[in-house]
Parts: sequence; C-alpha cells; structure tokens
Amino acid sequence: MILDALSVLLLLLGLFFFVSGLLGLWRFPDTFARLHALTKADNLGLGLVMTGLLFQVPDVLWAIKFILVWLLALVASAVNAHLIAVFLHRQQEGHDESA
Amino acid sequence: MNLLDGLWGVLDLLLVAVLLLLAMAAVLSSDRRRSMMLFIVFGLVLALVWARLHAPDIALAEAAIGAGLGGALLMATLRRDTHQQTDQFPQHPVVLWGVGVLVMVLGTAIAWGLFSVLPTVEQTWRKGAAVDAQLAFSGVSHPVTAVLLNFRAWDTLLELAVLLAAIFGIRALGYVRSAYVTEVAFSQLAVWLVPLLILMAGYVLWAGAHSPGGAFQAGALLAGAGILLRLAGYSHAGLPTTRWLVRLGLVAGTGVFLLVGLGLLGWGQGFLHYPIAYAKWWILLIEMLATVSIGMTLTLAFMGGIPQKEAA
Amino acid sequence: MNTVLLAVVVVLALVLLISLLIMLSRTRLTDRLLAVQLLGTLGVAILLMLAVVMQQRAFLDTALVLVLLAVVVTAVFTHRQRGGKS
Amino acid sequence: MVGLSAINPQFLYVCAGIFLFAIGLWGTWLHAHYVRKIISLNVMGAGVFLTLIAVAYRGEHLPPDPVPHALVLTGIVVAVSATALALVIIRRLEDATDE
Repeated sequence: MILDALSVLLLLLGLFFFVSGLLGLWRFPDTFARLHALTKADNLGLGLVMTGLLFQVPDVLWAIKFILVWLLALVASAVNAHLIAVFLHRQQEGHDESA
Repeated sequence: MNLLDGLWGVLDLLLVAVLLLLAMAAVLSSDRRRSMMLFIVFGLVLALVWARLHAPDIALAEAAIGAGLGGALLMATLRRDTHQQTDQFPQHPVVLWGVGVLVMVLGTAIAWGLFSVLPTVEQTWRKGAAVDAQLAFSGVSHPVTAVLLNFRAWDTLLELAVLLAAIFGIRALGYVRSAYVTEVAFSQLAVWLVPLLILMAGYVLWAGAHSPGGAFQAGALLAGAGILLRLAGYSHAGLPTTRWLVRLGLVAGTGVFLLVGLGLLGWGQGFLHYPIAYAKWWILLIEMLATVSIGMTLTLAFMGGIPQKEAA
Repeated sequence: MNTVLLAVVVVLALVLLISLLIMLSRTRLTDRLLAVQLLGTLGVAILLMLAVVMQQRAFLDTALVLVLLAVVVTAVFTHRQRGGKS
Repeated sequence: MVGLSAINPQFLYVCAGIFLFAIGLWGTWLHAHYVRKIISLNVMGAGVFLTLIAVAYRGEHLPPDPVPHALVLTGIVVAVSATALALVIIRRLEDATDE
C-alpha cells in the first residue's frame, strides 16, 4: 500500500515535469532556452515515471531492464541534445542557411 | 471495471487522433523535411498502437524499421544543396478536392464491405480458437509446434529473398559518391554508440530465438551502427572493403537458409523441417547470419550503393 | 492500481497530442526538432507504462530499440552533408 | 467516462486504418515529388496493416489471432525493402538530372 502510494507520487511528479517541458516548448522565447528546458524536463519526467513504475514490477528481471532502459535513455538524450545544439549553432552562424 | 474500460476508450481515441493528425500532416505538408519528421513520429505512434493492440512483435519491428531505419533512409534523400524543398501540388484545387472526395467514398465502401463480412469471419475464428485450445490440452502440441516453426522458417526465408532482390536492384545502379562531411566531435560520439547498438542487436536476436521475430529487428540495429560509422567518416561504414566479402555477407543469410533447407531435404526430412531437438540452435545460427545480411543490406541502402574508392 | 496507471497513460497521451499540436503550429525547423524529441520521450514513457499495465515484458525491448534508433535518426538529420556551401 | 467504454476498439482502429489508407492513396496519387509519393505509399501501407491488426484484435482478455500478425510482420519487411530500393533510385535520378 505504501509502495503504491510512493509509486503514484513519483508518477504524478513525472507527469508534472512532462507538462512543464510542454510549457517550456510552448512559451520560452529562444530556441536554446527551449532546448535546455526540454532536455531537463523530459529526462526528469522519464526518470520519475520509471522510478514510479519500479515499485509495480512483478520481478527483479523487470527492474533490471527498467534501469537499463533508463540509463540508455539518459545517454541517448544527452547525445541527442548535443547533436541538436550543434545543429542550431551551425545554423545561427549561417554555415547552413538552407534550414 | 467500467472505469478501466472507459480509460482504455479514452486512450484509444487519443492515440487514433494523434495517428490520423500525423498522417494527414505528413501527407499534406508542403515542406519535405517536415513531412519526413512527421512520418518518423508517425512510426513511433504506430508502435504504441501495435503495443496497445497486443502485437509486441510488430511494435518491435515498427520501432526498429518504421520509426528508426525507415526514417534514416528517407532522410538520406535530403540534400542541403537543393534549396527547393517545398512540394506544391501542381493540380488545380478542384482536382485536389475531387480526388479527396473520391478517395473518401472508396474508403467508406471498403469499410462497409469489411464490416458486413467481419461477423462471419469472427465466428470462424472463434471456432478455430476452440480447436486450438483442445489441441493444446490433448497433448498433440508437438505437430502444432513443428508446423509453426516450419511456417516461420518459410516466412523468414521469403523475407530475406525480397530484401536480397532489393539489394540486387541497388547494386545494379553502380557506385556512389560519398555524401557526408566528417566531423571530429561526432566520431567520438559514434565510438560510444556503435558498441551499444551492436550489443543491443545481439540481445534482440537472442531474445527473438524463443519468440517470433528477431533477425530483422537485430539487422536494423546493426544497420544503425553502420549508419553512425558512415556519418563519423568511415567511408565503408564498417563494411569489409574487399568486394567479395561484402557480396558473401549480403547473400549469407539467404544462402545458408537454402543450404540448410536442401540439406534437410536430402537427409530425409521436409524442406526446413528441423529436427525438433536442435530446432532452436539451427534457427539461432541461421538468424545470426540473416542478421548480418540484413544489417549490411540496410547500411548499403542508406549509403545508396557501394561507395566509390575515394581519391586520397 | 492498474486503473491509476492507465489514467496516467491517458494523461501522457493527452500531453502527446498537445505537443503534436504545438509542433504543427511551429514554422522553424529546430523548434520542430525539439518537439520531436519530446514526442519521442513521451512515446517511450507510454510504452513503459503499457508494459506494466499489460504485463508485457517485450515492450521494454521495444522501448530500448526506440531510444537507440532515435539517436541514429537525429544524427542523420543534423549531419552536415557534402554540397551546400563547400 | 462510462459512456466511453461503449467504444468498440476494433471498430475504431479498423476505421482509422481505412482512413489512413484513403489519405495515403490521395497523397500517392497527387504528389508530384517521388519522395512524397513514397511517404504517402507508406502511410497507405500502414493503413492496411492497422486494419489487419485491428481485425485480429479480440478484446483485452483473449489473445489476438496470430495469422494476421505474421502477415503484417512480413508486410513491414517487404515494405521497407521496396522503400529502400525506391529511395536509392530516386537519389540516382536526382543526381542524374543535376549534372
């Protein structure tokens, strides 16, 4: 019962971060600021959702896999954010005006 | 109970709304790059829909191919030097709307036809399901398993053959110029990701040995590694530079599949009728080679053919 | 508990729909790229939730593949190509 | 909320699949550029797959029919093979018209 409550709390917190990422995407004036807000928000959102789900998994194997997905998602999102930032930078310097 | 069903209903409505919006935007958008991005997201949402409809194998295939590799292949057709990337419809608006109406009428007709036969189809299936259940309890699951394995083998063989035909077509077009600029920062990132992708391919293949699917999804992951290597400046994307090795790799999957099948035939078994005791290992071996072939094929498709020797 | 989890999935799907609408309303390429990233993460989150709700471990593999290949797609998309200014 | 449980998911997804097919057909027909035709063709294919899987769906508590699933799995592979070949041909066509 306590685990369930903890789970719900973490899931709600995760939802909060997803919604704030959405707001950042919608309201922030500058693209770099949006990138910053978004990457932080959705990483945390996914992380919290996963932690919340960890209390609901049927066995240890599931939990291991969940943590694996989380770690990979962290690596992937760091690389993604880097690639997008470089792309943005290049565009703003006018190397690639077709974008 | 009713609340749960209601929630599923809301989820279904939301997923369908997102899916249809994405499809319409991808088809109608006048910007080509935007259309591709929307198509990739379409693949992602489609994977969610497959998951929701209890089709985990298809969800995995869609994630690997629809949202992943297919997107990369599409993006490979984009070139920065062509500034004209808007696609206006050349037709008169009357034609656009007219065809739209026509297509919708056709869709309605299909829907009407389908829903009028669906009840009978379902009844037949219900009976089939009952038979399945009885078979499972009467201890004759052995022939069922054999048939299933057999069926699956044919399936994989023909898939491989189709892919081989596609790569023959691509190879027939000759050599390509290299199209990507090397970036040092990127090569360092690629070094991180390539082993991860290969490891994941191995895992998906192994996991697929006791449930349907595997080789194609694993091959798509290998191709992902190849694409990253290509972007990092390896002109051959990690493929062997000797031509006969490439050829061997491309046909390995289909070739070994056929050889094993014919060998079994000669040994008095049916074509691709593995002895049950070793079936798992045979399948794993063949699918391993198939994965290599598929990965090489998709990497070559991304590059647009065999790369030309670069003037150093 | 499943009802609660499913309710969370529904909210996530709603966020998915809204971010899609934002993406469609944007004209700049990079903004859309960011929206795609948010959509991808939301998709993975929904898939993980569904894995628990529907008791399907296979969905976790799908999520892994989705995450890894998303990077490949971003790499292809943001990579500089021959031609252009050079 | 309770009223929504009356929605038959099979009906909903079959309709969605047919709608996707229709949109895809429209795009394949009317787009002038080949890449756009290919994208539309793939949307059309997705519509067919969705219809098949929706027909195979037998509610939350029964396992779905495996035969349409096998068909769709093969269909996805065939579709991506054909798409890959078509895209390479389109690239070569563009190269040829440039020079």
